Amino acid sequence: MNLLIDLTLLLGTLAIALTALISRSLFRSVVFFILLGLMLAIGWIRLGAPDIALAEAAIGAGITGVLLLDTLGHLKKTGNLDVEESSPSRKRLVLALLSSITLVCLLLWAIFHQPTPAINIHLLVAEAMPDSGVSHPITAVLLNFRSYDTLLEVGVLVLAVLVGLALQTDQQAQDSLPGLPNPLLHATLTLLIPAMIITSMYLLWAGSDRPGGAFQAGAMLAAAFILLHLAGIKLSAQVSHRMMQFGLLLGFAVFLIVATSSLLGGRPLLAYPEGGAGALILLIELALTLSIGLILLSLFTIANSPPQATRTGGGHGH
Amino acid sequence: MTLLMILQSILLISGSLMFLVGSIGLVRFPDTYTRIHALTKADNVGLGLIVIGLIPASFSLLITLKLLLIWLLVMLASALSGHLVAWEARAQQVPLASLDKESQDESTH
Amino acid sequence: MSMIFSPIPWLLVIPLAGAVLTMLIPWHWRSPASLLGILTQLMASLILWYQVSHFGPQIYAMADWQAPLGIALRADGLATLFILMSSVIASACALYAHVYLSLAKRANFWPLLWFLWASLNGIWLAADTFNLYVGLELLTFAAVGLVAFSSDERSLEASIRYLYAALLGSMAYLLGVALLYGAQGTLAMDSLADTWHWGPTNQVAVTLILGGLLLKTAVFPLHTWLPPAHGGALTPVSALLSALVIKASFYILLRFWVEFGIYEYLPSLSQLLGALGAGAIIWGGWMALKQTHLKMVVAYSTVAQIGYMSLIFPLLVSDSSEASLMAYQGGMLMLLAHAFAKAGMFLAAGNLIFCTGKPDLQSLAGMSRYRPLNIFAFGLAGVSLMGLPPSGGFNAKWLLLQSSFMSGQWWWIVVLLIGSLLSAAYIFRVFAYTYKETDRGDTFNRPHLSLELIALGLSVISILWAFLSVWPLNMISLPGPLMEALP
Amino acid sequence: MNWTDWLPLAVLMTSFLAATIIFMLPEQKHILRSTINLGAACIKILLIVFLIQAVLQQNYPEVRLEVLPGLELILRADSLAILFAGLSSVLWLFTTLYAIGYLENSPNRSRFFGYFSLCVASTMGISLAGNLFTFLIFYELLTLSTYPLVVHRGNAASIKAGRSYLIYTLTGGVVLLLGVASLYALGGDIAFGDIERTAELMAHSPELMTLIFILLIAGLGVKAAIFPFHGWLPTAMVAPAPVSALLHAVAVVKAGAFGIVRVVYDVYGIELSWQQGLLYPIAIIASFTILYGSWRALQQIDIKKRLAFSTVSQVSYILLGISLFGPLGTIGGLVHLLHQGLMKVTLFFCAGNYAETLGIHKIHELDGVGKRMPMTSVAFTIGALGMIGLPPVAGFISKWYLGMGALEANMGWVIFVLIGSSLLNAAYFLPVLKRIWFNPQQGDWPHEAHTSYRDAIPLLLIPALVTAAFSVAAGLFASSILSPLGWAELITLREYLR
Amino acid sequence: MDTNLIFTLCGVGLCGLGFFGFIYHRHLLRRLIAFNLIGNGTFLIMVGFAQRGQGVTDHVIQALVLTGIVVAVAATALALVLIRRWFHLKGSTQLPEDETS
Repeated sequence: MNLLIDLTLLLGTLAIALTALISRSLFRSVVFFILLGLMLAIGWIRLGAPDIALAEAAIGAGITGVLLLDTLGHLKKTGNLDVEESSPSRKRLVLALLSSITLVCLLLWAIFHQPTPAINIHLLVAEAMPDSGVSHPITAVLLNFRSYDTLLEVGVLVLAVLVGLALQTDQQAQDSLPGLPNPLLHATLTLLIPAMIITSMYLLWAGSDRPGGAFQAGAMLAAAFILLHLAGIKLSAQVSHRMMQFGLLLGFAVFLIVATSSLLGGRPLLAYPEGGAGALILLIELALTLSIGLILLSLFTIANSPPQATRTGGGHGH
Repeated sequence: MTLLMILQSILLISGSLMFLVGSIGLVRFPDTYTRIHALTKADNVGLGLIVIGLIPASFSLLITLKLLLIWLLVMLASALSGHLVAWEARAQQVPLASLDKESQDESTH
Repeated sequence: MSMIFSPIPWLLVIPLAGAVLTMLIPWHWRSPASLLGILTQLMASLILWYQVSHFGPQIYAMADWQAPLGIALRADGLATLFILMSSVIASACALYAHVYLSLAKRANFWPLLWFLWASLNGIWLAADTFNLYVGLELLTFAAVGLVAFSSDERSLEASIRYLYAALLGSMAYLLGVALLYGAQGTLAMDSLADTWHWGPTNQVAVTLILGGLLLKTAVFPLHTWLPPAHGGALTPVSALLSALVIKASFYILLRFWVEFGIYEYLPSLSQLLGALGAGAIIWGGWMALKQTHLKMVVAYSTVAQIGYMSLIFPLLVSDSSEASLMAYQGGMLMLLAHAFAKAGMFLAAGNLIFCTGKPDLQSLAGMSRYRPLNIFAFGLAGVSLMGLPPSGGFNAKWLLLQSSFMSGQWWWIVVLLIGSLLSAAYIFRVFAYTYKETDRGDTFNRPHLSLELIALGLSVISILWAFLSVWPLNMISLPGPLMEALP
Repeated sequence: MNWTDWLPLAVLMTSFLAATIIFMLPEQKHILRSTINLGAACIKILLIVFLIQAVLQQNYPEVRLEVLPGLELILRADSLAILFAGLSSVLWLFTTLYAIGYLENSPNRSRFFGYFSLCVASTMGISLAGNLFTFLIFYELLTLSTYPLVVHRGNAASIKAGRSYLIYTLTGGVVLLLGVASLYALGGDIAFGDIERTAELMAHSPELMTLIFILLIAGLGVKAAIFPFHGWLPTAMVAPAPVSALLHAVAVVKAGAFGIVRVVYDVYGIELSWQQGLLYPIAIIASFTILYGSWRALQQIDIKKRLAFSTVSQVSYILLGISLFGPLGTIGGLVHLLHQGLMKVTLFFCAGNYAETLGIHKIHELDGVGKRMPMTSVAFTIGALGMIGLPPVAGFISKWYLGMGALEANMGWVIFVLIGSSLLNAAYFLPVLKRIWFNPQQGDWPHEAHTSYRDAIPLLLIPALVTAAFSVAAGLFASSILSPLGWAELITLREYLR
Repeated sequence: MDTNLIFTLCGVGLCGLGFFGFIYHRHLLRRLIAFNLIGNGTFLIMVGFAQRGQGVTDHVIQALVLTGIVVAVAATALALVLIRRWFHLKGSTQLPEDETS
């Protein structure tokens, strides 16, 4: 029975992916791509990875999907959606086919000759769990054992926003998208948004012993923000630019401060003090959730806002 | 197989059927407004049946509440999105499918 | 030695904190704060150099979890040298940018630079395959951001091309890492090396990792994204990209190549990499010769120089351990000399373009007469790139030549020598333009003296390596995982 | 370490520092620049005098720096090094004087004198190099620092000449690099004079060592302008006269010839080279180049071009001397290294004077110039007669020793080469002299400069006269130990006939 | 055939499809979608392959995939910012062909 489900998922996923790739209509491609994310979320459950399923649904399908759809809308508005694409050449087709077939063959060869791993890292995880300050192993890995990776990863998120912001000249770039002045929408949102925020906090809280955590919670928060944004309630208009920036950086900064404070105590970077791990992880996650929510929102609004006027000059200025 | 399980099965199957019906409606109905109708109605009922069918499997109050909450939220969301789509469609003056055309469609069957 | 005195965490924390701070504080405070940060970075690098050369390599367990559960950082001789190198060059480029960019541009430049710097230090020190992935992504984003910085059409196109290539490269790398993890259950480089098992899985993993890194390093024929990105960016950015950023993926490639013993197991692959290097030398040199824009000449020269560095891969494979050591030393010296020379050359080229106001070679006429300091800086860097003595480039080429002789791979000698002639051709072509006399008189702009001096300083260092090469070579030959894995 | 050990480095650094300072000087500071130039030249001569003293006492100052593991940069003053360094430093002084006069009121002097000093610094490095690696470094540095001098004028012709110069010399450099690198790969760091080591290698792998020998000579032969590789020299004539003087008389061609001397005597050893039959081909190529250069010189109508082909021919005398196994041949070759330098620099100075003062570039324009510019013409005559080999000018001594050396080495045919070339020399110089002194002036001078002097201005005239005087003195006082001949004998006795 | 293997194979398929699309297409958005397919495939392989080897649920690799997903969304967003500026400036949805290759 399970095999059947797995196989169905396998075939379904591949079929959807193929459609997303070769569909003539770009809109259809994007929709199928989002659909793929949802299929994969089920797949992740099957793989025993509910955390990833949550993240995939919220971030992979949700945020990425919204970003792509929004870009499509932009293209449509500027009349570029239906611009006839110069169709790829035959040479390209052959090249693409050959290389992807090679890749698949290589991967299959590799996968069917998998040796037994010499190191069983889950044993090490199990052994170290009591000292990690949390009871959910994934949170332990993300925010304790391999917290350095996570620190850099949050850096990547901040950096993406930073690059986006750097490309805007006008600091208060006005949003081109008018909100929907629909009374029912606003009324429902007043109900939905608190529910979303509560869910987000729940996900965050659950992260210490169950699937959930800062990233999923942050994505949830971002979804709420984006909904508000689409409804015409601009967060950037509500708070000052400065506050917004502060919020964006809060998670990274708190993480960094906690990381560095251990140095001052004579311990390695990112090492939590005896017994304080749980509390500090929660603190970091709380800050991260807010920041990730804002970062994902900003990524959406930056892509959304009208680009600056074209300037050709270099950056030389004395 | 207990009676409860039979009941559950019936509920789940009919829920799935409702989804199927909704999907067929989505494909078959002639215009935006009728499609919304098919989608939201059928899906809400389908989800409701499935949720009810799943409740006895847990025997836990918390999970029961969660399942009901899910149903509630999805209903809210689909009602809202259905409304928004229709609203936007009307704003853009998407035409209604004419009755004639509908009858023609039916007659071809 | 207590942990608190180790500069390793500070080498990461300071740039990351610098990035956060420079995003938050007002515009006109960003430069002073950054200059302070640069000073501390230089100091931290020097302390690390002192510690490593006196007390030997350091292992640093992040968050107090030992690898393979946690993430370890390693500062061996090679890593330390690279940290010093990137500190000096990044500082120079930062100072240059401080003068070169307008206040508004500068405000956004600083956080990007700090992220770039953090990721570079992270990569030099990393000893964990997945950590390297995150580091590479951080580096890519910062670099793409810097390329797109001037936000005109050309740089935008270049940055998109760059981003797509880099993303594909990282994904291939990650796929390789996934296979390695599946086969061996660990991500830490040391434990991977200890439990290495040459099965199909590892072979495919290595292929993917190599492919990804070659793409990111812009090894011929995967180099097409590089010239527009490096040639189209703002001058200090071009310098950073060519001098440091491409070195990061090359560095990882080298570490994998040696520490996992790839060169022993797949000798034919090493010849293939060498052949790609040869292709890069010749194609890059030829394309540089055909360019009409100054910065594109310099950018294509980077393609060719990457080729020289790739010759290290076949030359490491040798019966004679002396030849292998020489290849390693020669390759690293080449990388070091190129970093300084290319940074100096890009900055000098930027100055020249600022002087003439036009990016093409034709308008350089009269430069040698009116702006001799810039031409001199360009020339000194050129000497090192051509591999003419006295320069670091020559010493490196000498070592590679010696290594080729000793390992009997004479065909690389031919490549090296043809490459030298080609690079001489495209560099002297630029010179010929600058020596042309014009009758328009001195109507050129005059860059700030500090801009000229920074370019000159970097070029002079690339020359000085001719006399100081023993020092970096001893440094990289300090015992460490890489040295132990050499034959 | 003895204080004299620092002398070689000091000799190198004087011109190097002068170059650095001159680069930094603003264009207008002419007097300061000239002072630095001349001061450095004088200091260098003084330092060379100290070195001569040390070498006479059998003390060979030496500095070393490890640049790569197991590879050293060696600066060492042995007697051969002093020979070349002495020549260069003396000629540098006079060429500098001449150049100051020549470039008066022309632009880009800061750049010119900077590279000029750098050029001399590299020549010093070449002469004082203590192993092939060091030699190679300065040899390439010389290429680099002469390029800006060749293209100095910045017109299309000079840029084209610069390109051809680079193509020849850089390719030569690559061949030389290949030779040196393979020698080092085979035998490690071999200091000059360590010929036992080479003998071992030769015994071990004779074919490879022969191949390396060919590579080295071919690489060096480009700069020494031996027959198939001489093409760059006449083209490079577009450069200003002081550059031609320096390039042809001293720096570049001599660096090549000097390198061949080093390879034959100090790397392979003259006996080994002779035994392996490596010298005979050199003798043949040198003889051919001598005749060919003279033949081509005869066909030129441009003064500087004729002088350039004369150089092609004359430098091969040095190679001929080297290839004659025996003390007399060696002495002949070495002494010609100096003599040719003195005489040819005189000739180029004079050619420059004619061009600067009267705008004369072609030979037929020289008619009657002897009356207008008698002093310059006297100097020119001395140089020309020396080239032909008439006593008492120095050229005679070289040819005499070469002839004796040929007999000693049982290569009698070389005598015929010498006679033939002397005849050709006479054929292309005597008509020129006849035009200068005996033909009447034909119309106006092409482009007469307006100065208060009848002859060339003193800054141009004096260097020419002094070098002419040196050429004669080198012949007249040949028996002194400090004369070129005396020093060449000293070298031969001390180093090569142990 | 266990679940891990099936999803690993699913990952291989996605990687292959994505790689094909990334090379074949010239439209920047399509290439971005293709990149995301490769990404998703890679994540599936990471977890599926590792868990197949380890034989149990592997939390370390799951945590890494979480990191990977976040990085991928950041990359997508960054690419979209650039692409939209490119659309705006050039009115084109693809990059010009290379003159050189």
